[in-house]
Amino acid sequence: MTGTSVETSGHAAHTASEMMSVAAARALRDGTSCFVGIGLPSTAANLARRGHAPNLTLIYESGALGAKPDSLPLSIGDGILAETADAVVGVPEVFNYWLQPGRIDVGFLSAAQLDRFGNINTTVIGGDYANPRVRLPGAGGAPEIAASCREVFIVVKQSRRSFVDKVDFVTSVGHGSGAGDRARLGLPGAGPTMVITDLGVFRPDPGTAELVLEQVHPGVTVQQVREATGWELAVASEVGTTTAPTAGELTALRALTGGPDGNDG
Amino acid sequence: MTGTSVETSGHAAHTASEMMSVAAARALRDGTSCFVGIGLPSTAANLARRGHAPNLTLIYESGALGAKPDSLPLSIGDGILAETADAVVGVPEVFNYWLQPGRIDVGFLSAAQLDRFGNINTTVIGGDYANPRVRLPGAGGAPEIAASCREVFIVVKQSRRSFVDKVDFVTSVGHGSGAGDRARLGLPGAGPTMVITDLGVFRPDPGTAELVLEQVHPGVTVQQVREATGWELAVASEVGTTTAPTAGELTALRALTGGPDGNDG
Amino acid sequence: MAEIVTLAEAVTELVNDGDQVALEGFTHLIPVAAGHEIIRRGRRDLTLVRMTPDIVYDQMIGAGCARKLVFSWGGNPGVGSLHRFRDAVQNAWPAPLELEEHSHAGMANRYVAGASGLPFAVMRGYTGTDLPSVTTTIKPITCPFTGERLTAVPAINPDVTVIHAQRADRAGNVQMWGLVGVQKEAVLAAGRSIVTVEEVTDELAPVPGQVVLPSWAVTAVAEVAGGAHPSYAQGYSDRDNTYYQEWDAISRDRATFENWLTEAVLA
Amino acid sequence: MAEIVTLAEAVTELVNDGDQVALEGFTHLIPVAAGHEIIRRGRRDLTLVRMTPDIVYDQMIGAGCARKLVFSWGGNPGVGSLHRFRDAVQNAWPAPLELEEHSHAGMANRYVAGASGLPFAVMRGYTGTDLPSVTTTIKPITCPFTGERLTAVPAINPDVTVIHAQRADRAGNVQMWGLVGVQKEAVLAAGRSIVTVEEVTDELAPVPGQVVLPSWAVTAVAEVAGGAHPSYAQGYSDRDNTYYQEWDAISRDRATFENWLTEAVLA
Repeated sequence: MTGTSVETSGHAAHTASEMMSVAAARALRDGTSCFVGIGLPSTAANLARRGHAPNLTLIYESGALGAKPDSLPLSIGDGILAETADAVVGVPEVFNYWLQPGRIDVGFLSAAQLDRFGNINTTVIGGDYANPRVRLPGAGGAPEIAASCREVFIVVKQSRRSFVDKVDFVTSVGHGSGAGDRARLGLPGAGPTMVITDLGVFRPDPGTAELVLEQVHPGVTVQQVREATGWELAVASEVGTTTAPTAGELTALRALTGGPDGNDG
Repeated sequence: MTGTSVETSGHAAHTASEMMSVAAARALRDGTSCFVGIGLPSTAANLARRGHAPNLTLIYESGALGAKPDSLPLSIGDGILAETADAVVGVPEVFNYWLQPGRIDVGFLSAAQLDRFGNINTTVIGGDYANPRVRLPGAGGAPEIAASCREVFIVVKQSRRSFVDKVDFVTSVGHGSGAGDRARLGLPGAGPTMVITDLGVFRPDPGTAELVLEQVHPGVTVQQVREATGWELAVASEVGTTTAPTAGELTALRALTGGPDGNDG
Repeated sequence: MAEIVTLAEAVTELVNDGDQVALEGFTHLIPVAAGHEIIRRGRRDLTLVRMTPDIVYDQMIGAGCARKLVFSWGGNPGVGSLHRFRDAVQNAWPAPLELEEHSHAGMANRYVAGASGLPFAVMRGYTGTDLPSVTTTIKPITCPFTGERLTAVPAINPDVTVIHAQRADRAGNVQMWGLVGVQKEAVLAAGRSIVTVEEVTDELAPVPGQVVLPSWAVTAVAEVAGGAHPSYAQGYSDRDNTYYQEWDAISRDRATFENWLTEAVLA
Repeated sequence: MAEIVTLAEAVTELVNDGDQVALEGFTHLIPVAAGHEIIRRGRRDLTLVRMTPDIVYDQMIGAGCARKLVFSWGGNPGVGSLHRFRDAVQNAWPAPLELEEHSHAGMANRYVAGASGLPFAVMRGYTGTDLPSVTTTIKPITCPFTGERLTAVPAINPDVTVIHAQRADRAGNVQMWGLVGVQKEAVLAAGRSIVTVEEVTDELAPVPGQVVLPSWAVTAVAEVAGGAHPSYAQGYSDRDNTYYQEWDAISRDRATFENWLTEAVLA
């Protein structure tokens, strides 16, 4: 641990946001298929495909199966996706024939609010549904991605605002109210198996399904993570430290995003 | 009426089968859409498109929308259909998006057995379902064509074997057990509005929905039609005579089928 | 058979106050020019349907066309929130906006049911989420063979659907390619349809990945080159990503938005 | 990812006695060579599924592979009846054949449900016909929104689906075009799949009207040029209409059929 510094020996300096994207990218195994949500997940998935996972199959809800964009798509419906895809299908087909039957290995999602059981809110914050304090974009493809993919990774910038004890609205189910809830609901996939933030990496406790801090990013303390978490955070008995981004990873990421402050996808 | 002769003044000699195809073709109005069943209907529909109905839209269950074959397809899935179609779609789509919502004007069907209410049997004849005397090909697209098209034309070679009081098996519903039955069953289309045979033309009685002989082909007597009908045939108060095939119609038909004994599609 | 008309004629004749109107196009081929024409014609009390209400619906909502929104994701893709949409929901400006909120899978299946002449569609979806508690058009249904519990959503059958495509021929047959979204279903589900196209051509040369809508399935075709801007038409134009970013500033403030509306649409 | 293997390897490994097997291809692209390989491997007690059992299923039924047939139209297209199919149904020769009989619309929707991971599909169909009285896999279902009565049919999920396509690349991505029938649905509904192709090529140049099945959705690909004969592969071969007519004579008589089987398939 080196306090708040993000320069580690043998590695280039990087931002917390870059560490998050790199850690998220590393989570994707080569040869698997990934249903890519809008935003941060698209950056991470494209970075993975440029690096250790050249045979990662990217599936976009816009209908591109096996898209191989050579620049980061600014939206999930950029032309580059259709032009480079193995197959282009209509939106009903991508959800009904490809997502719903559980063919996709990983659903990669972001969140406005995430709770201790990995449930996602992208609908409303504060007030009630009819009179919210903040109206968010809504569900998009996320509820069924979260339900049907074999497992789900979530990437989100962490703060007490985004990491809450209980989401104001369950847009997409993580582990519901705890272990066994997905099975009771009949949700086919395993749900969130990893949450990657700008501070660290979390996995659900096998017994309770509550998110547990398993890894901090270089320069981040467990106490910092606790302070950015809206519930009493469970911490693994041995907390690892994420390997800092390699020079190669950073170069690839910056080439995708146009620099440390570039677009997040 | 000229007895059994089929040569009429100003018209070329023709067979009863040719008269049937020509009469069936004439029933199709230009500018409408026709869902074309296998067999005789395909001959008639293609003849219509070559003649008075150049803007007839032919829809085949194989997925060809707006097919414009320049020779008679030997099956409903010939390559010429896809090559000349306005659009080619999958089989589920042709039934779900194009047929089922009632977009198609005319369903054009054939039958192995037809009864007095225009119900069609193409499944089994004699015995019972499990031990039939004759096993026929089965339903194909006909049940839903008969249910969903705005109206249905049926073309069939007439005999006491094919024109029966009650079909052995209702594969496709005409007017069920009589007037009002389609409405009771919730079938959207009007059902059979015309039956064309090698002897004459029949339409359902508006009051009872029973088929009534309205027209005999040249050289055919009403008595001949009665003898080829397996129930006590209702006959219109004024029975017309079909205009014999013109030389142009016969030329076009023979070009399609390869002569008077050619393929029926 | 589709009639080839001007966009103004199509909207005047086919879009009425109070209609349920779907403008579809999933990032690609968004019928933005048609949305502006609806604003210019002063249509009111529309129920706007769209999977991804983005800039064009932000504009129509801000202009006061909408009474209700049926949707699954309302944002500025790659940028952030829709400020006119937010202002309508949070502050009822310029008018209250009723919401009927689904997921993408639910909306797609609602269009499929509509295109198929069915009153509802069956899917796996919404289970465990809070959406069924706020959206009445989500109900359980039981498989008559297995007893399994699934989800039903009702068909969407818009009074009129509006889409943008690359080409039509002079007979009104429509051709589009690239990401084709849910447009075929949205047109087939609708009572009437308007298709704006980049160009009307003599022939529609076949293109890989094409979707063709036969003329007899379309009501009106209008040639509007660039009619999808700031969205794009593959083979004709690129997405104007800068415009999406600029929209954030234009739309954030009511006065700025109203100036834009006057100058860019109504002028 | 699909493995590229020989047809014999694919059938030996992926088609087992007692399996539910679907060979699909609607007039076009019928996987006839694969059907013959199943005969040669001596597979028995198969539940054969196919919308249009035609010559290839007449052959497999006559050869004694089938215990049950799930279908919607069993004939020799453009010619007449299937004599081996008739002989099995009417005389239990060479073995009794159980039938599960649907309409095309019903079969197509059963594959759609199977491909979609749903236990059933909803349709308008069968109403008023005698089919529901002889087929137990047709049931009524009520719309939870309108109360309307519709028809439900259960998903088909074959143990293995076999299709023929024009091309695959060396990674096992499959490309077909022309009349594409219900093949995509049949493959996606199945636990395993075999695709025979006219040729394996380095690249799959895009073709208008193409359907592409990504390699990861297919189990095995085998190169079998002419594998659809007497059916056809658009761009590669024409339909052998004469063969369809000749089949009528070959199949009408049991001895003639058995000679044909010995000489044309088993030799």
